[in-house]
Amino acid sequence: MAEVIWGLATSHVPSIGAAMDRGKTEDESWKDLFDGYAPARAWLAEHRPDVAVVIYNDHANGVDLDVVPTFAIGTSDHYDVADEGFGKRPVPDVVGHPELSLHLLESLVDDGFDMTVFQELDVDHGLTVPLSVWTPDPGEAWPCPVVPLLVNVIQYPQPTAARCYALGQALGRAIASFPQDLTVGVLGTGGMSHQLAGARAGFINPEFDAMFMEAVETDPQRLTQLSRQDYVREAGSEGIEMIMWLVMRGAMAAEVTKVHSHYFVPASNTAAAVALFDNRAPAPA
Amino acid sequence: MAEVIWGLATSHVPSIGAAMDRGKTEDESWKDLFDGYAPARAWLAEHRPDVAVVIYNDHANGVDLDVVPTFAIGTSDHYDVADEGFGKRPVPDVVGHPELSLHLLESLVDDGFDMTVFQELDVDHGLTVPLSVWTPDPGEAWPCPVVPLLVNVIQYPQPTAARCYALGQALGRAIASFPQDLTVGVLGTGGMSHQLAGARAGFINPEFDAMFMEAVETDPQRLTQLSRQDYVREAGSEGIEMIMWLVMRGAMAAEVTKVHSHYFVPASNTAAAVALFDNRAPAPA
Amino acid sequence: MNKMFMSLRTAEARERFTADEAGYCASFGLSPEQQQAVLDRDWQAMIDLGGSIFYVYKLAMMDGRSMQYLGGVFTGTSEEEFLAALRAGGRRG
Amino acid sequence: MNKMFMSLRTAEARERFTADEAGYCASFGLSPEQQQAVLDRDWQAMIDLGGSIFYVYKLAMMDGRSMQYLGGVFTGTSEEEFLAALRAGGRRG
Ligand SMILES: [Fe+3]
Ligand SMILES: [Fe+3]
Repeated sequence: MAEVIWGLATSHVPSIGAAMDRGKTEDESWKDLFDGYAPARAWLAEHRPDVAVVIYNDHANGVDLDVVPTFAIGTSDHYDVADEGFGKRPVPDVVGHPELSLHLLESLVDDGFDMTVFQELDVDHGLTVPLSVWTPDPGEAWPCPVVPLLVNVIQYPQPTAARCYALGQALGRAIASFPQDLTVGVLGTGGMSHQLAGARAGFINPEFDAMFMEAVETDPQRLTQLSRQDYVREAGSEGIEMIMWLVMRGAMAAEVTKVHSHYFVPASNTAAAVALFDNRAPAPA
Repeated sequence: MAEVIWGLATSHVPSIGAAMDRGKTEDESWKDLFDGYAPARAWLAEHRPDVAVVIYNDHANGVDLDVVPTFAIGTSDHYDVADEGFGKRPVPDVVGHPELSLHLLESLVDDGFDMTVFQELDVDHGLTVPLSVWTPDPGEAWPCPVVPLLVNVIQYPQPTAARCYALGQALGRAIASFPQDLTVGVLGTGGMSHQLAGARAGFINPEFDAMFMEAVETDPQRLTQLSRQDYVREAGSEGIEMIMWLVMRGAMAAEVTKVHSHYFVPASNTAAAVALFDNRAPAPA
Repeated sequence: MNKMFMSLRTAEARERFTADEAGYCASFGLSPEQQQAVLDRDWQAMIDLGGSIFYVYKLAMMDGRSMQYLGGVFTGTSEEEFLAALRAGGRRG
Repeated sequence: MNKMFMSLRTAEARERFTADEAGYCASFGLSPEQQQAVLDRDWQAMIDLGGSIFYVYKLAMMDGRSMQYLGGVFTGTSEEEFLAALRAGGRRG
């Protein structure tokens, strides 16, 4: 059986990737963010999984805008890095894991989740920036193959937080039933509070973010009680993408151990955060 | 509130449309099928709804093959008839009902169904042949606007029969909660038993079809107990599309009144059927 | 290969295909075996090499071939025999 | 309009757009108001006329405009003021 060994929640703001691609991580406006990544990166380098499942959303780069799936999964052996309008990011293309993808697809559909399948997919910053947060210098290849799992967070009606958490729980069961022995890292991406357009552009809500950060570790059920409108009001119209952290959290054990977390304002127009959780049972006292 | 007034189950074999488009409905090989439609057509002509929801599958005509949604809904005000490889069928394009589409989408997502949205969509024989079965001579326009609801029945893993029936029940609730007073007809399409490729090509199973026809009226729950493999074995690899009848049935009342049904072999390589159910409560005795 | 069949939905693509079948196949990256199956109209081989029936049928339609003709090919009988079996109530088993 | 912004993902499309903005807009069926908003770089009007921020931002990127610049436009402040507000912890309310 496959086993989730860790969960990593991280923002996927394009400018975090751009700061890395352009060597600006020591600049005054970025240094604290990247310093905050260091402990997580060090731990992750010691705990490389066989496969990673990345929960993210496309931003009108890899998916045609006339098709909006609530939940989708890639089943390819290769995902090109998308050209988002200024050329491709200088990072490796993403290698897939079709066997795990197809197993997860079958399990999730049988479990009543109405997945859309992408047999081909270009992946945008929503997926590649989290990989960069994890692995700043991938060289020729990312640390392991990836299964992309997409959530509609940009067009009304987004799935409810409760449905996202339920998807995560089903994902956890599906991973556990994979016949091969594999270690799996799960990445939940997006957030934290932010709003890009409208009169509330620039909105950031550190109290909500702190509550969310604490609850996602210790009481994720509480976060499933919040409605779509609650998220938009409290976290901003784009901050609702934090519901993707709940998919990651649902795939983990009831009790997890926080390895490290860090909160930073602003990354571009957003509050950015990283939170890393060890999913292995704590050693008995 | 909107109200489902009838449900129509019908095959959507392209050759049924072709026989009508080419004036062959009186030919020896087709006459019995079209004679069998007559009572249903006469009743339907007397019971025109304000909107129709058509549950169907695309056959690699309107949807790119690298994207396979389990359940999808169209939200457009207009759906072009697809060119399936031999020019468009000489039938009207389909007018949409975006208000009802968006209401159904919101209700279904809130109810835990992970719909994919098609903001644009060309519709193939899976949708237009059932409209022709209903209305042989539409003239300039079909009888009413349409909401297309798509189900993946052609690529493994298809949704389970139980999930399709549950979607139908959620669809019924969603229709009932629409704020305007509208009458709605629901069409479940596909079937009956058939297999197009492989050593079992030409497979037809009239006993299974008869059981299904009876149970879909009186005991649909029984049909939800059958697995994907049961359907493929008993109804053929393409006969599994009968699970779309269960979506229609789920949207109707527990007790329905059969107006008419007819079974015919062969329409192209399939067993074809029509079954029309009145959803209005029977007049008290 | 399915992508190539799918592309045949437009009249313009059908013309380009007819004008140069091998070149058209090559532009979609078909393997030599797949291309040979298409050029030979080896329907069983197209299915065996990953073609899905709904896509393969688009090529058959261009050739004026019916689904009954394909049924005959898949079951090793003639189109007439296959059709007769359907008219007699379909094949069982 | 979103479809037009979406098309700007390829370098070739960006070149065609730059060569003839009005013609490019027309080929995507933009309304006169939408086309004017694009030509005038009236970002608020683009949003008001149905543009989604992720699509509109593709045009802004082509112009070398940042999301902070757009934030200033939407909130009626300068890019510097908007950025200062973010640096001070973001806007509340
Ligand atoms: Fe995002
Ligand atoms: Fe079909």
